[in-house]
Amino acid sequence: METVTNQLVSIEKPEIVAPPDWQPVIIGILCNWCSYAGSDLTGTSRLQYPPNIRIIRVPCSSRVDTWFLIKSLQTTADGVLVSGCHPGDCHYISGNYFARRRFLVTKKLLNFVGFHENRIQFSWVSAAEGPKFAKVVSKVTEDIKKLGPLHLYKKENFEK
Amino acid sequence: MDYTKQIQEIATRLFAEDKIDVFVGYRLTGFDDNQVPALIRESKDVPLLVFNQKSVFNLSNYLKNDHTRNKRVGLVVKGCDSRSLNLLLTESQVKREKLYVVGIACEGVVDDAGQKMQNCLECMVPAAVVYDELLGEANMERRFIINADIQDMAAKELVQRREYFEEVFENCIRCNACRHSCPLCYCAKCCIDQETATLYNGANTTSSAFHALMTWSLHLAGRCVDCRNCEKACPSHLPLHLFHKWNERVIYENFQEHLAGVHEGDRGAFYKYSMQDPDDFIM
Amino acid sequence: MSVETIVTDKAGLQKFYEAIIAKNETYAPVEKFGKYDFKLVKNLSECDPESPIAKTMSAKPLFFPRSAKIMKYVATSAGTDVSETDEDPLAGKRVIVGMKHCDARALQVLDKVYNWDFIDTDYQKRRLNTVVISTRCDKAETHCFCTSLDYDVENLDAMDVLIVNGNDGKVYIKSKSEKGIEFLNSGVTSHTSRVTEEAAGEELKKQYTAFSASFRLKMDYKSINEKLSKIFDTPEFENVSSNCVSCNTCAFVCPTCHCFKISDEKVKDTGVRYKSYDSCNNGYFTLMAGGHNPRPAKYRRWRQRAMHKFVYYKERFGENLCVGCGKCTTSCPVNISIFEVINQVSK
Amino acid sequence: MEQLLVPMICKIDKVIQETPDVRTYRLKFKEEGLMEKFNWMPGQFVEFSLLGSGECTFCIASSVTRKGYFDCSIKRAGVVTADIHTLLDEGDEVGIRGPYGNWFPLDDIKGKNLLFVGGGIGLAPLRSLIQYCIDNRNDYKDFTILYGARTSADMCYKEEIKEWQENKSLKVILTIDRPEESWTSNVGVVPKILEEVVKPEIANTKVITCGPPIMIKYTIQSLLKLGFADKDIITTLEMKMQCGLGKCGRCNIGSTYVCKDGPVFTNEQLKKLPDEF
Repeated sequence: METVTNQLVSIEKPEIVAPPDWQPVIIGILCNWCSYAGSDLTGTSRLQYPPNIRIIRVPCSSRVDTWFLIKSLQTTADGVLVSGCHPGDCHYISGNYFARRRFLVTKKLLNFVGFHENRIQFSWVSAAEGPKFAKVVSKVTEDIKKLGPLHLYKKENFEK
Repeated sequence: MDYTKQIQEIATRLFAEDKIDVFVGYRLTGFDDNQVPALIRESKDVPLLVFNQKSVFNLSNYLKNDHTRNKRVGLVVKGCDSRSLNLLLTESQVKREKLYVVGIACEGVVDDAGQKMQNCLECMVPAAVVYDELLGEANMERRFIINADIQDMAAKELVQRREYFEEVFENCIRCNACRHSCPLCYCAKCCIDQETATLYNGANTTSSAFHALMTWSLHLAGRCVDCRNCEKACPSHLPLHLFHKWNERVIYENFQEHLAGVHEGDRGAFYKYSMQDPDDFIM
Repeated sequence: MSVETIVTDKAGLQKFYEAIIAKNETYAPVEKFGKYDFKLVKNLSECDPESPIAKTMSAKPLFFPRSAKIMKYVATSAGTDVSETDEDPLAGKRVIVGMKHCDARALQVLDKVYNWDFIDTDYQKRRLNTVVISTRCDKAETHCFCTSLDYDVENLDAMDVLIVNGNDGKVYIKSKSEKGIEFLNSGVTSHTSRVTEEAAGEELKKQYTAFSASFRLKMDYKSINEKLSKIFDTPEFENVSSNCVSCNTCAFVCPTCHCFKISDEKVKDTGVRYKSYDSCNNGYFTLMAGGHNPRPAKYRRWRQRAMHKFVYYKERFGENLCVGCGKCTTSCPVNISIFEVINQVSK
Repeated sequence: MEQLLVPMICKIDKVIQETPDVRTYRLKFKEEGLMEKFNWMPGQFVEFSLLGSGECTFCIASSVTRKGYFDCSIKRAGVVTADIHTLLDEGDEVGIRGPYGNWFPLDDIKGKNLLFVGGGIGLAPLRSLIQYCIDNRNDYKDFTILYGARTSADMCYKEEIKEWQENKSLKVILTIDRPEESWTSNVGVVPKILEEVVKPEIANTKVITCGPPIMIKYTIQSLLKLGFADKDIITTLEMKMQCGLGKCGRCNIGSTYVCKDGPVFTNEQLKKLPDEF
């Protein structure tokens, strides 16, 4: 006998079922000079984007240490979005080039140990790209809604 | 591969010419053919030195040791050891003029069971890249063979990988032996050490092990030279090389065939960039 | 106390193990990544009670867990609420199979420190509710030196049930305590071929003679104790510690090391306080907040470890804090042998 | 043991800023009736925990004769103490375990002259004994307190020192390391003042000293030079501790557990210990 359910399960751990009113929490780490200004512009130009994102402002995308991402995923987040200036536009000249390398390796490694690759996403959003920011956040939220809740190595489990 | 005689000759000469204060090499444990690193301070102890295919431990670890700091050191390095030495030099942890490096063109070392170590089978740089003197043939080049177990692992489904690594993190006992035995982990305050940890205070839980191993392997990404000191030290025998080799592979494929510490003055992959770095994963 | 000995064969031993696992909460060595760790098992095929000693972690975590929860708390501006943690998962009635003599002996040594002054009730409870079944080794491994220490390996009474693989192909199962007799009578064995003490005694003695002859490492612990206590300031400690990488593996695998630290893990308002292993080889082990460190140099920490094992503990509790299992040596990444080191220092 | 490590909750009654980096926390047990049952002797210590940050060892800085509260003086030095200073205020709750350790040999010092030598935050454990002795003043003969600090601003318990100075039955000598403008008392390090100004009577005197490790070392040296016997010099040791129960092994000096056999030692006992403190 097979019961067809519409319940959303965590993609990494199918035994974990999302509660019916589940909404993902996404940590957005934005660079001060472009993406944060971009998100500001989104707000001032009255563009809607999902409220699931919690924004943290950092001076530059290369300020994002890899363990910021790991810590986010281990505490509240179901997904992380890191956003910085377009290549060539970095306020500190080359910060985002360094960041780009770290992001790729972090994303691949976390994917390797069993996180879905869409849990960590990156974008380049400039200060003038308000609509793009709204689009990026909508897409990330949509992606993570499909993946279900993240229940891997959460700190608050206090296991063992 | 037995350079015992040559190394003893070199060490004797260096002590006689008063070029070094301490010579770091290997000696036998005294009962079997396993070897212990030896820090030789006087020429009378030089006959203890040996070097053969059982000389496994990466000696550049001892450059962060109390006994070698601010001293003139003679050091034996194999291919992988010399790469980590190269990184230590680039990162200003040791001074080149204080070192006398005996490089070895390594033919691969063996583990306790006598099998050739897996990292030696796929070694790309077997001969030492930094040396004052090289023993053996220098022109040894090998291919970059992608680790078979990495390939198997990457081919698995997401859920299977998660299950496998959950077991890895569960079996970690948070002793931090991996970090202490790594030649490239020289931070006085480490972000995964119990007392100075950033997110976890050292309780041994699966999540703290995940945090520690992930952060640690990402700090070593693009710097790890695959000497497997960490795996030798791990009391739980965890397959720590999976993280490092995976990172090495990602970095090699994406960042212009970067290999840590092969060229002099070459920094870790995260300390430089190129315009050609992949951008397609970024929205 | 009457001592019972059951004689059986290899197949009977397997049946014995199966019966134990079926009837009790049983912990046994389970292989993972090439090393064995004591875990709760459901059937015999998962585990290997005859695991090699060098590749087996000690059974210490079953009594002194790697991380034990002390308490849970909720700390908000409205007040603080401390609650005891959930039930101790290790406190129930249980059986451990596949322990070796050195491991069992380690528990005896640990009893001293845990029952000194403030009594560790959790540890006591775990000890009380556990039936320890220990197998005597047939052959010493490379780094074993248990026979050279201050306990009688042959007549060790640290375990409840002793299993000896006799040289005649028979297996002798012997109860060593009241708990052991009760356990053997609880229906785990259907064998009725029980022999007298004398009949089994000879075979056990023969096995022990062969076993003790297989030791490569032998020393006189009394002279070591005595000499070490006099040479606190010897520069030899600096020499022997020079190739240590301070990786702490030795302390984490040691069946008798019992130093721990207390740490808080907190998420928002709630948190858990843990008691977890620590090692005296860490530079920060004695580092105080003002920056004062009584043992700043590596050789001082090394000396503390060696002296604690062979001098201080002996002075205080009358036992060596070492059972000669050789686990520290086999897991050392640079093959430093504690046996060699103490012998070299006290030469 | 896990339940032995669970702290009792205390409420902070009062916070006194002693110096720029030392604060005294006056604590009371939250649960009714616990305060009356909580008895300690001068020299004992408690494990003070700020839940979420960690646990630290502090000596109790007040005497059991002053009922209804106890004090802990905390210097900002490490991670947890920094958190304590920034996060804790009056009315907040902390965890306390204790009291642990041994205490000053009250029987031995009865009927003797007492000389207290304190430096910096090292006055805290002495204060417990000083208060105790003041409250039982008739049991002791001459009573001298020598207290040194780096600067006049670094002196702890300023109000209380004023009280002591006004108390005719005590002799209080203060010193600072370097001259300051408005400072009228002695200038110089503690051992120097001890030899040049205090000139204590040797016979029938017990010296109780505490301070930074380097100060203790030189104070003991000059006390021995003055002719004091080893058994008449009493000090309290500082060692890193985690459990306070004689289990965790951090405070081992030789076969001695500082948390059980200490923290109060006479110089006679200290001489037998290996030089690791």
